[in-house]
Amino acid sequence: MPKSRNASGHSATLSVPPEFGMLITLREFVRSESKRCGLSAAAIDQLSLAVDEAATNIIEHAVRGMPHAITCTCVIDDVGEALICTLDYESPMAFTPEATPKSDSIRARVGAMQRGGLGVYLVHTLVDSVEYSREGRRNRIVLTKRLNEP
Amino acid sequence: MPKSRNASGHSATLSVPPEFGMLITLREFVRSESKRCGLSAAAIDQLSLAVDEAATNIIEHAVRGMPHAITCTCVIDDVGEALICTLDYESPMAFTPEATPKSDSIRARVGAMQRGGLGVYLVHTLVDSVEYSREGRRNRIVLTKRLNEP
Amino acid sequence: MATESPARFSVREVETGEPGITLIELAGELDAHTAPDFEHFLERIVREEKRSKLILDFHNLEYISSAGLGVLMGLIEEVRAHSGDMKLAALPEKIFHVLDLLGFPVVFQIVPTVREAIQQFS
Amino acid sequence: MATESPARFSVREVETGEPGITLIELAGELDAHTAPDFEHFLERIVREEKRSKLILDFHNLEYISSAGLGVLMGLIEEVRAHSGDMKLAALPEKIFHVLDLLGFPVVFQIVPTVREAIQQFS
Ligand SMILES: Nc1ncnc2c1ncn2[C@@H]1O[C@H](COP(=O)(O)OP(=O)(O)O)[C@@H](O)[C@H]1O
Ligand SMILES: Nc1ncnc2c1ncn2[C@@H]1O[C@H](COP(=O)(O)OP(=O)(O)O)[C@@H](O)[C@H]1O
Repeated sequence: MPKSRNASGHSATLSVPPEFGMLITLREFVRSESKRCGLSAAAIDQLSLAVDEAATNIIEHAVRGMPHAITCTCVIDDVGEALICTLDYESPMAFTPEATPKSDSIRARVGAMQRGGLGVYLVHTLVDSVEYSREGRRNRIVLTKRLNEP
Repeated sequence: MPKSRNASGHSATLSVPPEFGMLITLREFVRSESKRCGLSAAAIDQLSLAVDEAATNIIEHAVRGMPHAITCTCVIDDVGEALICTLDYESPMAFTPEATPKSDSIRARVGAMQRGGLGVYLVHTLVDSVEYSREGRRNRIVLTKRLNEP
Repeated sequence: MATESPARFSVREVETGEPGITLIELAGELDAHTAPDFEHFLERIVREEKRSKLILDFHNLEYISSAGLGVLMGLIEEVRAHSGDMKLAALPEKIFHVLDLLGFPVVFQIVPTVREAIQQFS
Repeated sequence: MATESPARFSVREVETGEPGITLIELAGELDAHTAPDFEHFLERIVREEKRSKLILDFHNLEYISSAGLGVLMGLIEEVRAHSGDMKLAALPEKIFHVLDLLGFPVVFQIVPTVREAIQQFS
Protein backbone atom coordinates (compact mmCIF):
# COMPACT_ATOMS: atom_id res chain seq x y z
CA MET A 1 0.00 0.00 0.00
CA PRO A 2 1.17 3.52 -0.72
CA LYS A 3 1.71 5.61 2.37
CA SER A 4 -1.72 7.15 2.57
CA ARG A 5 -0.72 9.93 4.95
CA ASN A 6 1.07 11.50 2.05
CA ALA A 7 -2.19 12.12 0.31
CA SER A 8 -3.70 13.92 3.27
CA GLY A 9 -3.46 17.18 5.19
CA HIS A 10 -0.52 19.12 3.91
CA SER A 11 -0.79 18.87 0.19
CA ALA A 12 -3.01 20.33 -2.45
CA THR A 13 -5.54 18.08 -4.16
CA LEU A 14 -6.86 18.64 -7.63
CA SER A 15 -10.03 16.95 -8.68
CA VAL A 16 -11.15 16.89 -12.28
CA PRO A 17 -14.12 15.35 -14.08
CA PRO A 18 -13.03 12.41 -16.27
CA GLU A 19 -12.78 14.31 -19.55
CA PHE A 20 -9.83 14.63 -21.91
CA GLY A 21 -10.34 18.39 -21.82
CA MET A 22 -9.17 18.32 -18.21
CA LEU A 23 -5.77 16.75 -19.00
CA ILE A 24 -4.20 20.15 -19.48
CA THR A 25 -5.45 21.26 -16.06
CA LEU A 26 -3.99 18.10 -14.55
CA ARG A 27 -0.63 18.59 -16.25
CA GLU A 28 -0.43 22.21 -15.17
CA PHE A 29 -1.18 21.18 -11.60
CA VAL A 30 1.52 18.50 -11.63
CA ARG A 31 3.94 20.97 -13.19
CA SER A 32 3.30 23.66 -10.63
CA GLU A 33 3.39 21.29 -7.67
CA SER A 34 6.51 19.51 -8.79
CA LYS A 35 8.23 22.81 -9.48
CA ARG A 36 7.27 24.02 -6.01
CA CYS A 37 8.71 20.79 -4.61
CA GLY A 38 12.02 21.35 -6.38
CA LEU A 39 11.96 18.85 -9.26
CA SER A 40 14.28 19.67 -12.17
CA ALA A 41 12.80 20.93 -15.44
CA ALA A 42 13.45 17.57 -17.15
CA ALA A 43 11.88 15.65 -14.28
CA ILE A 44 8.84 17.96 -14.35
CA ASP A 45 8.36 17.20 -18.06
CA GLN A 46 8.68 13.47 -17.44
CA LEU A 47 6.34 13.36 -14.45
CA SER A 48 3.66 15.48 -16.10
CA LEU A 49 3.73 13.27 -19.21
CA ALA A 50 3.53 10.13 -17.06
CA VAL A 51 0.53 11.55 -15.18
CA ASP A 52 -1.13 12.58 -18.44
CA GLU A 53 -0.66 9.06 -19.88
CA ALA A 54 -2.00 7.40 -16.72
CA ALA A 55 -4.98 9.76 -16.59
CA THR A 56 -5.67 9.38 -20.32
CA ASN A 57 -5.95 5.63 -19.71
CA ILE A 58 -8.16 6.10 -16.67
CA ILE A 59 -10.52 8.26 -18.71
CA GLU A 60 -10.36 6.08 -21.82
CA HIS A 61 -10.51 2.64 -20.30
CA ALA A 62 -12.12 3.09 -16.90
CA VAL A 63 -14.31 6.05 -16.14
CA ARG A 64 -15.21 8.17 -19.15
CA GLY A 65 -18.76 9.44 -18.90
CA MET A 66 -19.02 8.52 -15.26
CA PRO A 67 -19.78 11.26 -12.78
CA HIS A 68 -16.86 10.65 -10.44
CA ALA A 69 -13.87 12.92 -10.34
CA ILE A 70 -10.28 11.81 -10.65
CA THR A 71 -8.16 13.28 -7.88
CA CYS A 72 -4.47 14.06 -7.93
CA THR A 73 -2.06 14.96 -5.16
CA CYS A 74 1.68 15.61 -5.21
CA VAL A 75 3.77 15.48 -2.05
CA ILE A 76 7.37 14.98 -1.05
CA ASP A 77 7.98 11.68 0.74
CA ASP A 78 8.94 11.60 4.41
CA VAL A 79 12.66 11.50 3.76
CA GLY A 80 12.61 14.35 1.26
CA GLU A 81 14.00 12.31 -1.60
CA ALA A 82 11.11 11.83 -3.97
CA LEU A 83 7.89 13.37 -5.16
CA ILE A 84 4.89 11.09 -4.81
CA CYS A 85 2.09 11.78 -7.22
CA THR A 86 -1.15 9.91 -6.62
CA LEU A 87 -4.11 9.47 -8.96
CA ASP A 88 -7.25 8.20 -7.30
CA TYR A 89 -10.55 7.32 -9.01
CA GLU A 90 -13.71 5.31 -8.51
CA SER A 91 -14.13 2.42 -10.90
CA PRO A 92 -16.17 -0.78 -11.00
CA MET A 93 -13.02 -2.79 -11.78
CA ALA A 94 -9.51 -3.05 -10.44
CA PHE A 95 -6.60 -2.38 -12.76
CA THR A 96 -3.00 -3.53 -12.66
CA PRO A 97 -1.16 -4.06 -15.93
CA GLU A 98 -0.24 -7.74 -16.21
CA ALA A 99 3.34 -7.11 -17.19
CA THR A 100 5.06 -3.84 -17.79
CA PRO A 101 5.98 -3.59 -21.48
CA LYS A 102 9.70 -3.87 -22.19
CA SER A 103 11.64 -1.37 -24.25
CA ASP A 104 12.37 -3.98 -26.96
CA SER A 105 8.77 -4.94 -27.47
CA ILE A 106 7.74 -1.27 -27.63
CA ARG A 107 10.42 -0.56 -30.23
CA ALA A 108 9.32 -3.60 -32.20
CA ARG A 109 5.73 -2.45 -32.05
CA VAL A 110 6.63 1.06 -33.18
CA GLY A 111 8.95 -0.35 -35.87
CA ALA A 112 6.04 -2.40 -37.20
CA MET A 113 3.95 0.78 -37.30
CA GLN A 114 1.34 -0.60 -34.94
CA ARG A 115 -0.71 2.12 -33.35
CA GLY A 116 -1.34 2.35 -29.60
CA GLY A 117 -0.03 0.49 -26.64
CA LEU A 118 2.52 3.14 -25.65
CA GLY A 119 0.84 4.70 -22.61
CA VAL A 120 1.54 2.16 -19.88
CA TYR A 121 5.13 1.84 -21.09
CA LEU A 122 5.64 5.60 -20.92
CA VAL A 123 4.19 5.80 -17.41
CA HIS A 124 6.61 3.14 -16.16
CA THR A 125 9.61 4.51 -18.04
CA LEU A 126 9.24 8.15 -17.08
CA VAL A 127 9.06 7.71 -13.31
CA ASP A 128 11.05 5.69 -10.80
CA SER A 129 8.22 3.53 -9.53
CA VAL A 130 4.54 2.90 -10.14
CA GLU A 131 2.22 1.21 -7.64
CA TYR A 132 -1.37 0.16 -8.28
CA SER A 133 -3.82 -0.52 -5.48
CA ARG A 134 -7.54 -0.75 -4.84
CA GLU A 135 -9.52 0.11 -1.74
CA GLY A 136 -13.27 -0.42 -1.83
CA ARG A 137 -14.39 0.92 -5.19
CA ARG A 138 -11.42 3.25 -5.62
CA ASN A 139 -8.28 2.57 -7.60
CA ARG A 140 -5.06 4.35 -6.85
CA ILE A 141 -2.00 4.76 -9.03
CA VAL A 142 1.05 6.11 -7.21
CA LEU A 143 3.93 7.47 -9.27
CA THR A 144 7.22 8.19 -7.53
CA LYS A 145 9.84 10.49 -9.04
CA ARG A 146 13.18 10.96 -7.31
CA LEU A 147 14.27 14.55 -6.71
CA ASN A 148 17.88 13.84 -7.58
CA GLU A 149 18.19 11.85 -10.73
CA PRO A 150 20.67 9.01 -10.40
CA MET B 1 -26.77 33.20 -4.14
CA PRO B 2 -24.15 32.35 -6.70
CA LYS B 3 -25.24 29.83 -9.29
CA SER B 4 -24.09 26.70 -7.56
CA ARG B 5 -24.29 24.51 -10.63
CA ASN B 6 -21.22 26.31 -11.86
CA ALA B 7 -19.15 24.84 -9.10
CA SER B 8 -20.15 21.28 -9.91
CA GLY B 9 -19.59 18.56 -12.49
CA HIS B 10 -17.69 20.03 -15.38
CA SER B 11 -14.97 22.00 -13.77
CA ALA B 12 -11.78 21.20 -11.95
CA THR B 13 -11.63 21.81 -8.22
CA LEU B 14 -8.47 22.55 -6.33
CA SER B 15 -8.38 22.06 -2.60
CA VAL B 16 -5.55 23.34 -0.49
CA PRO B 17 -4.83 23.28 3.23
CA PRO B 18 -5.11 26.78 4.72
CA GLU B 19 -1.41 27.68 4.64
CA PHE B 20 0.30 30.64 2.97
CA GLY B 21 2.66 28.17 1.31
CA MET B 22 -0.29 27.00 -0.78
CA LEU B 23 -1.02 30.44 -2.28
CA ILE B 24 1.34 29.80 -5.16
CA THR B 25 -0.46 26.54 -5.96
CA LEU B 26 -3.76 28.40 -5.89
CA ARG B 27 -2.48 31.18 -8.15
CA GLU B 28 -1.06 28.69 -10.64
CA PHE B 29 -4.38 26.85 -10.71
CA VAL B 30 -6.32 30.06 -11.35
CA ARG B 31 -3.80 31.07 -14.01
CA SER B 32 -4.01 27.76 -15.83
CA GLU B 33 -7.79 27.54 -15.63
CA SER B 34 -8.38 31.11 -16.70
CA LYS B 35 -5.91 30.71 -19.56
CA ARG B 36 -7.74 27.56 -20.64
CA CYS B 37 -10.99 29.50 -20.52
CA GLY B 38 -9.62 32.25 -22.76
CA LEU B 39 -8.98 35.15 -20.38
CA SER B 40 -6.47 37.74 -21.61
CA ALA B 41 -3.01 37.89 -20.04
CA ALA B 42 -3.88 41.09 -18.16
CA ALA B 43 -7.15 39.61 -16.88
CA ILE B 44 -5.32 36.45 -15.76
CA ASP B 45 -2.90 38.59 -13.72
CA GLN B 46 -5.77 40.52 -12.17
CA LEU B 47 -7.89 37.50 -11.32
CA SER B 48 -5.01 35.52 -9.84
CA LEU B 49 -4.01 38.47 -7.65
CA ALA B 50 -7.64 38.92 -6.53
CA VAL B 51 -7.90 35.24 -5.62
CA ASP B 52 -4.55 35.40 -3.79
CA GLU B 53 -5.73 38.41 -1.77
CA ALA B 54 -9.06 36.79 -0.91
CA ALA B 55 -7.37 33.53 0.07
CA THR B 56 -4.67 35.32 2.06
CA ASN B 57 -7.48 36.92 4.09
CA ILE B 58 -9.28 33.60 4.51
CA ILE B 59 -6.10 32.01 5.85
CA GLU B 60 -5.10 35.01 7.97
CA HIS B 61 -8.45 36.01 9.41
CA ALA B 62 -10.62 32.92 9.26
CA VAL B 63 -9.10 29.47 9.10
CA ARG B 64 -5.34 29.36 9.66
CA GLY B 65 -4.37 26.27 11.63
CA MET B 66 -7.74 24.65 11.09
CA PRO B 67 -7.83 21.29 9.36
CA HIS B 68 -10.30 22.22 6.64
CA ALA B 69 -9.26 22.79 3.08
CA ILE B 70 -10.09 25.84 1.01
CA THR B 71 -11.52 24.85 -2.35
CA CYS B 72 -11.36 26.77 -5.59
CA THR B 73 -13.16 26.29 -8.88
CA CYS B 74 -13.10 28.31 -12.09
CA VAL B 75 -15.82 27.99 -14.72
CA ILE B 76 -17.25 29.98 -17.57
CA ASP B 77 -20.79 31.25 -16.88
CA ASP B 78 -23.75 29.90 -18.81
CA VAL B 79 -23.68 32.64 -21.41
CA GLY B 80 -19.96 32.38 -22.05
CA GLU B 81 -19.21 35.96 -21.05
CA ALA B 82 -17.39 35.68 -17.76
CA LEU B 83 -15.18 33.44 -15.70
CA ILE B 84 -16.59 32.63 -12.28
CA CYS B 85 -14.03 31.79 -9.66
CA THR B 86 -15.33 30.45 -6.36
CA LEU B 87 -13.50 30.11 -3.06
CA ASP B 88 -15.26 27.94 -0.51
CA TYR B 89 -14.16 27.28 3.08
CA GLU B 90 -15.49 26.13 6.42
CA SER B 91 -15.44 28.78 9.11
CA PRO B 92 -17.18 29.33 12.44
CA MET B 93 -18.16 32.85 11.36
CA ALA B 94 -19.72 34.47 8.36
CA PHE B 95 -17.80 37.20 6.54
CA THR B 96 -19.00 40.04 4.36
CA PRO B 97 -17.00 43.26 4.34
CA GLU B 98 -19.19 46.05 5.73
CA ALA B 99 -18.40 48.48 2.96
CA THR B 100 -16.05 48.05 0.06
CA PRO B 101 -13.18 50.49 0.50
CA LYS B 102 -13.20 53.39 -1.97
CA SER B 103 -10.25 54.34 -4.12
CA ASP B 104 -9.88 57.71 -2.36
CA SER B 105 -9.72 56.23 1.10
CA ILE B 106 -7.17 53.65 -0.02
CA ARG B 107 -5.02 56.35 -1.58
CA ALA B 108 -5.32 58.43 1.58
CA ARG B 109 -4.33 55.42 3.65
CA VAL B 110 -1.32 54.66 1.47
CA GLY B 111 -0.40 58.37 1.37
CA ALA B 112 -0.40 58.39 5.16
CA MET B 113 1.92 55.37 5.09
CA GLN B 114 -0.48 53.20 7.05
CA ARG B 115 0.25 49.55 6.61
CA GLY B 116 -2.42 46.99 5.70
CA GLY B 117 -6.02 47.24 4.68
CA LEU B 118 -5.36 46.84 0.94
CA GLY B 119 -6.54 43.27 0.36
CA VAL B 120 -10.31 43.64 0.25
CA TYR B 121 -9.95 46.75 -1.92
CA LEU B 122 -7.75 44.87 -4.39
CA VAL B 123 -10.17 41.95 -4.58
CA HIS B 124 -13.05 44.26 -5.44
CA THR B 125 -11.06 46.42 -7.84
CA LEU B 126 -9.46 43.65 -9.85
CA VAL B 127 -12.61 41.73 -10.76
CA ASP B 128 -16.02 42.75 -12.07
CA SER B 129 -18.08 41.48 -9.15
CA VAL B 130 -17.63 39.85 -5.76
CA GLU B 131 -20.37 37.98 -3.92
CA TYR B 132 -20.19 36.66 -0.38
CA SER B 133 -22.52 33.96 0.91
CA ARG B 134 -22.79 31.41 3.70
CA GLU B 135 -24.43 27.99 3.71
CA GLY B 136 -24.27 25.98 6.90
CA ARG B 137 -20.75 26.35 8.20
CA ARG B 138 -19.24 27.16 4.81
CA ASN B 139 -18.48 30.60 3.41
CA ARG B 140 -18.25 31.21 -0.26
CA ILE B 141 -16.63 34.10 -2.12
CA VAL B 142 -17.48 34.28 -5.81
CA LEU B 143 -15.34 36.45 -8.06
CA THR B 144 -16.55 37.18 -11.58
CA LYS B 145 -14.22 38.37 -14.32
CA ARG B 146 -15.60 39.28 -17.75
CA LEU B 147 -13.88 37.64 -20.72
CA ASN B 148 -14.04 40.79 -22.81
CA GLU B 149 -12.91 43.81 -20.90
CA PRO B 150 -15.20 46.77 -21.41
CA MET C 1 -19.83 24.71 -21.79
CA ALA C 2 -17.54 27.24 -23.43
CA THR C 3 -14.42 26.14 -21.61
CA GLU C 4 -12.26 25.56 -24.68
CA SER C 5 -9.34 27.82 -25.15
CA PRO C 6 -8.82 28.57 -28.81
CA ALA C 7 -5.09 28.69 -28.29
CA ARG C 8 -4.08 25.44 -26.64
CA PHE C 9 -3.45 23.53 -29.86
CA SER C 10 -3.48 24.48 -33.51
CA VAL C 11 -2.58 22.84 -36.77
CA ARG C 12 -2.44 24.68 -40.11
CA GLU C 13 -0.97 24.44 -43.54
CA VAL C 14 1.79 26.86 -44.51
CA GLU C 15 2.78 27.75 -48.11
CA THR C 16 6.23 26.52 -49.13
CA GLY C 17 6.30 27.61 -52.76
CA GLU C 18 7.40 24.07 -53.58
CA PRO C 19 4.75 22.31 -55.68
CA GLY C 20 3.69 18.94 -54.31
CA ILE C 21 5.14 19.50 -50.84
CA THR C 22 2.74 20.09 -47.97
CA LEU C 23 4.04 21.88 -44.88
CA ILE C 24 1.96 21.53 -41.74
CA GLU C 25 2.68 23.60 -38.69
CA LEU C 26 1.76 22.36 -35.23
CA ALA C 27 1.55 24.62 -32.20
CA GLY C 28 0.62 24.23 -28.56
CA GLU C 29 -0.21 21.06 -26.70
CA LEU C 30 -1.12 17.83 -28.44
CA ASP C 31 -2.82 15.41 -26.04
CA ALA C 32 -5.81 13.05 -26.02
CA HIS C 33 -8.11 16.09 -26.09
CA THR C 34 -6.55 17.78 -29.10
CA ALA C 35 -5.38 14.68 -31.02
CA PRO C 36 -8.77 14.23 -32.78
CA ASP C 37 -8.46 17.72 -34.35
CA PHE C 38 -5.00 16.85 -35.55
CA GLU C 39 -6.18 13.50 -36.89
CA HIS C 40 -9.09 15.02 -38.85
CA PHE C 41 -6.78 17.60 -40.33
CA LEU C 42 -4.22 15.01 -41.47
CA GLU C 43 -6.88 12.60 -42.72
CA ARG C 44 -8.33 15.26 -44.96
CA ILE C 45 -4.91 15.97 -46.46
CA VAL C 46 -3.91 12.33 -46.87
CA ARG C 47 -7.23 10.63 -47.72
CA GLU C 48 -9.32 13.29 -49.43
CA GLU C 49 -6.69 15.41 -51.05
CA LYS C 50 -4.30 12.49 -51.61
CA ARG C 51 -1.25 14.54 -50.78
CA SER C 52 1.73 12.48 -49.80
CA LYS C 53 4.86 14.62 -49.41
CA LEU C 54 4.25 15.93 -45.93
CA ILE C 55 6.47 17.90 -43.59
CA LEU C 56 5.29 18.43 -40.04
CA ASP C 57 6.88 21.47 -38.46
CA PHE C 58 7.13 20.80 -34.71
CA HIS C 59 8.92 24.03 -33.91
CA ASN C 60 6.02 25.56 -31.98
CA LEU C 61 4.73 22.35 -30.48
CA GLU C 62 5.06 22.52 -26.72
CA TYR C 63 3.81 19.11 -25.70
CA ILE C 64 2.98 15.71 -27.13
CA SER C 65 1.60 12.58 -25.51
CA SER C 66 1.09 9.11 -26.95
CA ALA C 67 -2.34 10.17 -28.21
CA GLY C 68 -0.64 12.58 -30.63
CA LEU C 69 1.98 10.02 -31.59
CA GLY C 70 -0.80 7.57 -32.38
CA VAL C 71 -2.08 9.94 -35.07
CA LEU C 72 1.31 9.86 -36.82
CA MET C 73 1.42 6.07 -36.53
CA GLY C 74 -2.08 5.78 -37.93
CA LEU C 75 -1.23 7.54 -41.20
CA ILE C 76 2.43 6.86 -41.99
CA GLU C 77 1.81 3.61 -43.86
CA GLU C 78 -0.89 5.19 -46.01
CA VAL C 79 1.38 8.07 -46.96
CA ARG C 80 4.21 5.70 -47.87
CA ALA C 81 1.81 3.52 -49.88
CA HIS C 82 1.34 6.58 -52.11
CA SER C 83 5.11 6.82 -52.57
CA GLY C 84 5.25 9.73 -50.20
CA ASP C 85 6.60 10.35 -46.73
CA MET C 86 5.86 12.24 -43.56
CA LYS C 87 8.96 14.00 -42.27
CA LEU C 88 9.11 15.48 -38.79
CA ALA C 89 11.04 18.74 -38.69
CA ALA C 90 12.40 21.14 -36.07
CA LEU C 91 11.55 19.09 -32.99
CA PRO C 92 12.09 20.86 -29.67
CA GLU C 93 14.49 18.82 -27.56
CA LYS C 94 11.94 17.68 -24.99
CA ILE C 95 9.63 16.45 -27.73
CA PHE C 96 12.47 14.64 -29.46
CA HIS C 97 13.22 12.88 -26.15
CA VAL C 98 9.74 11.38 -26.05
CA LEU C 99 9.88 10.15 -29.63
CA ASP C 100 13.37 8.80 -29.11
CA LEU C 101 12.34 6.87 -26.01
CA LEU C 102 9.77 5.03 -28.10
CA GLY C 103 11.98 4.29 -31.09
CA PHE C 104 10.23 6.70 -33.46
CA PRO C 105 13.48 7.68 -35.23
CA VAL C 106 13.58 4.15 -36.69
CA VAL C 107 10.28 4.71 -38.47
CA PHE C 108 10.11 8.44 -39.07
CA GLN C 109 12.56 10.73 -40.83
CA ILE C 110 13.41 13.33 -38.22
CA VAL C 111 15.00 16.39 -39.79
CA PRO C 112 16.62 19.36 -38.02
CA THR C 113 14.93 22.09 -40.08
CA VAL C 114 11.98 22.54 -42.43
CA ARG C 115 14.41 23.75 -45.11
CA GLU C 116 16.30 20.45 -45.03
CA ALA C 117 13.06 18.49 -45.14
CA ILE C 118 12.07 20.40 -48.28
CA GLN C 119 15.47 19.75 -49.86
CA GLN C 120 15.13 16.04 -49.17
CA PHE C 121 11.82 15.95 -51.00
CA SER C 122 12.99 18.03 -53.99
CA MET D 1 7.80 18.77 5.20
CA ALA D 2 10.36 19.59 2.53
CA THR D 3 7.86 21.19 0.20
CA GLU D 4 9.62 24.52 -0.14
CA SER D 5 11.07 25.36 -3.48
CA PRO D 6 14.31 27.24 -3.06
CA ALA D 7 13.59 29.28 -6.15
CA ARG D 8 10.17 30.84 -5.69
CA PHE D 9 11.38 34.04 -4.04
CA SER D 10 14.78 35.47 -3.28
CA VAL D 11 16.15 38.72 -1.98
CA ARG D 12 19.84 39.60 -1.93
CA GLU D 13 22.19 42.53 -1.77
CA VAL D 14 24.18 43.45 -4.86
CA GLU D 15 27.39 45.55 -4.87
CA THR D 16 27.03 48.96 -6.52
CA GLY D 17 30.51 50.37 -5.94
CA GLU D 18 28.78 53.48 -4.58
CA PRO D 19 29.54 53.90 -0.88
CA GLY D 20 26.47 54.38 1.29
CA ILE D 21 24.02 53.07 -1.31
CA THR D 22 22.44 49.68 -0.75
CA LEU D 23 21.07 47.84 -3.77
CA ILE D 24 18.65 45.01 -3.07
CA GLU D 25 17.56 42.66 -5.79
CA LEU D 26 14.21 40.89 -5.59
CA ALA D 27 13.33 37.85 -7.68
CA GLY D 28 10.39 35.51 -8.00
CA GLU D 29 7.03 35.73 -6.27
CA LEU D 30 6.42 37.89 -3.23
CA ASP D 31 3.24 36.87 -1.43
CA ALA D 32 2.05 36.27 2.14
CA HIS D 33 4.25 33.18 2.28
CA THR D 34 7.48 34.84 1.19
CA ALA D 35 6.86 38.36 2.62
CA PRO D 36 8.28 37.43 6.07
CA ASP D 37 11.66 36.54 4.49
CA PHE D 38 11.68 39.86 2.71
CA GLU D 39 10.71 41.69 5.88
CA HIS D 40 13.47 40.09 7.97
CA PHE D 41 16.00 40.92 5.30
CA LEU D 42 14.97 44.57 5.12
CA GLU D 43 14.68 44.94 8.89
CA ARG D 44 18.23 43.76 9.34
CA ILE D 45 19.46 46.33 6.83
CA VAL D 46 17.37 49.20 8.18
CA ARG D 47 17.29 48.50 11.93
CA GLU D 48 20.50 46.64 12.69
CA GLU D 49 22.82 48.00 10.04
CA LYS D 50 21.17 51.43 9.99
CA ARG D 51 21.51 51.77 6.26
CA SER D 52 19.13 54.28 4.76
CA LYS D 53 19.87 54.84 1.05
CA LEU D 54 18.09 51.84 -0.37
CA ILE D 55 17.31 50.87 -3.93
CA LEU D 56 15.04 47.91 -4.53
CA ASP D 57 15.59 46.36 -7.93
CA PHE D 58 12.27 44.88 -9.04
CA HIS D 59 13.52 43.76 -12.44
CA ASN D 60 13.29 40.02 -11.70
CA LEU D 61 10.24 40.20 -9.48
CA GLU D 62 7.43 38.27 -11.11
CA TYR D 63 4.62 38.80 -8.64
CA ILE D 64 3.66 40.95 -5.69
CA SER D 65 0.59 40.92 -3.48
CA SER D 66 -0.44 43.32 -0.73
CA ALA D 67 1.55 41.24 1.76
CA GLY D 68 4.75 42.29 -0.01
CA LEU D 69 3.60 45.90 -0.33
CA GLY D 70 2.94 45.92 3.41
CA VAL D 71 6.63 45.27 4.03
CA LEU D 72 7.58 48.40 2.05
CA MET D 73 4.94 50.42 3.91
CA GLY D 74 6.18 49.14 7.24
CA LEU D 75 9.72 50.48 6.77
CA ILE D 76 9.53 53.57 4.58
CA GLU D 77 8.97 56.00 7.46
CA GLU D 78 11.89 54.61 9.41
CA VAL D 79 14.20 54.94 6.42
CA ARG D 80 13.10 58.54 5.86
CA ALA D 81 13.50 59.32 9.56
CA HIS D 82 17.18 58.54 9.03
CA SER D 83 17.32 61.05 6.16
CA GLY D 84 17.34 58.22 3.67
CA ASP D 85 14.93 56.86 1.12
CA MET D 86 13.78 53.61 -0.42
CA LYS D 87 13.58 53.90 -4.21
CA LEU D 88 11.83 51.28 -6.30
CA ALA D 89 13.60 50.63 -9.59
CA ALA D 90 12.96 48.73 -12.82
CA LEU D 91 9.40 47.66 -12.12
CA PRO D 92 7.91 45.20 -14.60
CA GLU D 93 4.76 46.71 -16.07
CA LYS D 94 2.33 44.34 -14.38
CA ILE D 95 3.89 45.06 -10.99
CA PHE D 96 3.78 48.78 -11.61
CA HIS D 97 0.06 48.44 -12.37
CA VAL D 98 -0.61 47.02 -8.91
CA LEU D 99 1.36 49.74 -7.14
CA ASP D 100 -0.25 52.40 -9.28
CA LEU D 101 -3.75 51.14 -8.50
CA LEU D 102 -3.05 51.68 -4.81
CA GLY D 103 -1.45 55.11 -5.10
CA PHE D 104 2.07 53.96 -4.22
CA PRO D 105 3.71 56.42 -6.65
CA VAL D 106 2.59 59.25 -4.33
CA VAL D 107 4.64 57.83 -1.48
CA PHE D 108 7.49 55.96 -3.17
CA GLN D 109 10.03 57.18 -5.71
CA ILE D 110 9.57 54.87 -8.66
CA VAL D 111 12.56 55.05 -11.00
CA PRO D 112 12.91 53.42 -14.44
CA THR D 113 16.39 51.98 -13.91
CA VAL D 114 18.79 51.15 -11.09
CA ARG D 115 21.34 53.47 -12.69
CA GLU D 116 18.99 56.44 -12.41
CA ALA D 117 18.18 55.53 -8.81
CA ILE D 118 21.90 55.56 -8.00
CA GLN D 119 22.34 58.93 -9.73
CA GLN D 120 19.49 60.42 -7.71
CA PHE D 121 21.19 59.37 -4.49
CA SER D 122 24.66 60.55 -5.50
N1 LIG E 1 -6.49 2.79 -15.83
C1 LIG E 1 -6.81 1.72 -16.59
N2 LIG E 1 -7.94 1.04 -16.37
C2 LIG E 1 -8.27 -0.04 -17.14
N3 LIG E 1 -7.51 -0.49 -18.15
C3 LIG E 1 -6.37 0.17 -18.43
C4 LIG E 1 -5.95 1.29 -17.68
N4 LIG E 1 -4.77 1.71 -18.19
C5 LIG E 1 -4.46 0.89 -19.19
N5 LIG E 1 -5.41 -0.07 -19.35
C6 LIG E 1 -5.38 -1.19 -20.31
O1 LIG E 1 -4.03 -1.36 -20.73
C7 LIG E 1 -3.96 -1.32 -22.15
C8 LIG E 1 -2.65 -0.69 -22.60
O2 LIG E 1 -2.67 0.71 -22.35
P1 LIG E 1 -1.70 1.68 -23.13
O3 LIG E 1 -0.31 1.14 -23.02
O4 LIG E 1 -1.89 3.05 -22.63
O5 LIG E 1 -2.15 1.60 -24.63
P2 LIG E 1 -3.55 2.01 -25.30
O6 LIG E 1 -4.29 2.85 -24.33
O7 LIG E 1 -3.14 2.71 -26.53
O8 LIG E 1 -4.24 0.69 -25.56
C9 LIG E 1 -5.20 -0.57 -22.58
O9 LIG E 1 -5.59 -0.90 -23.87
C10 LIG E 1 -6.21 -0.95 -21.54
O10 LIG E 1 -6.82 -2.18 -21.88
N1 LIG F 1 -12.25 36.01 4.69
C1 LIG F 1 -12.29 36.83 5.77
N2 LIG F 1 -12.78 36.36 6.94
C2 LIG F 1 -12.82 37.18 8.03
N3 LIG F 1 -12.40 38.44 8.04
C3 LIG F 1 -11.90 38.97 6.91
C4 LIG F 1 -11.81 38.19 5.72
N4 LIG F 1 -11.28 38.97 4.76
C5 LIG F 1 -11.06 40.18 5.31
N5 LIG F 1 -11.43 40.19 6.61
C6 LIG F 1 -11.42 41.37 7.51
O1 LIG F 1 -11.35 42.55 6.72
C7 LIG F 1 -10.22 43.34 7.12
C8 LIG F 1 -9.62 44.07 5.94
O2 LIG F 1 -8.93 43.14 5.12
P1 LIG F 1 -7.81 43.65 4.11
O3 LIG F 1 -8.38 44.76 3.30
O4 LIG F 1 -7.31 42.49 3.35
O5 LIG F 1 -6.66 44.23 5.01
P2 LIG F 1 -5.76 43.48 6.10
O6 LIG F 1 -5.87 42.01 5.88
O7 LIG F 1 -4.42 44.02 5.82
O8 LIG F 1 -6.32 43.92 7.43
C9 LIG F 1 -9.29 42.38 7.81
O9 LIG F 1 -8.47 43.02 8.76
C10 LIG F 1 -10.23 41.40 8.46
O10 LIG F 1 -10.69 41.90 9.70
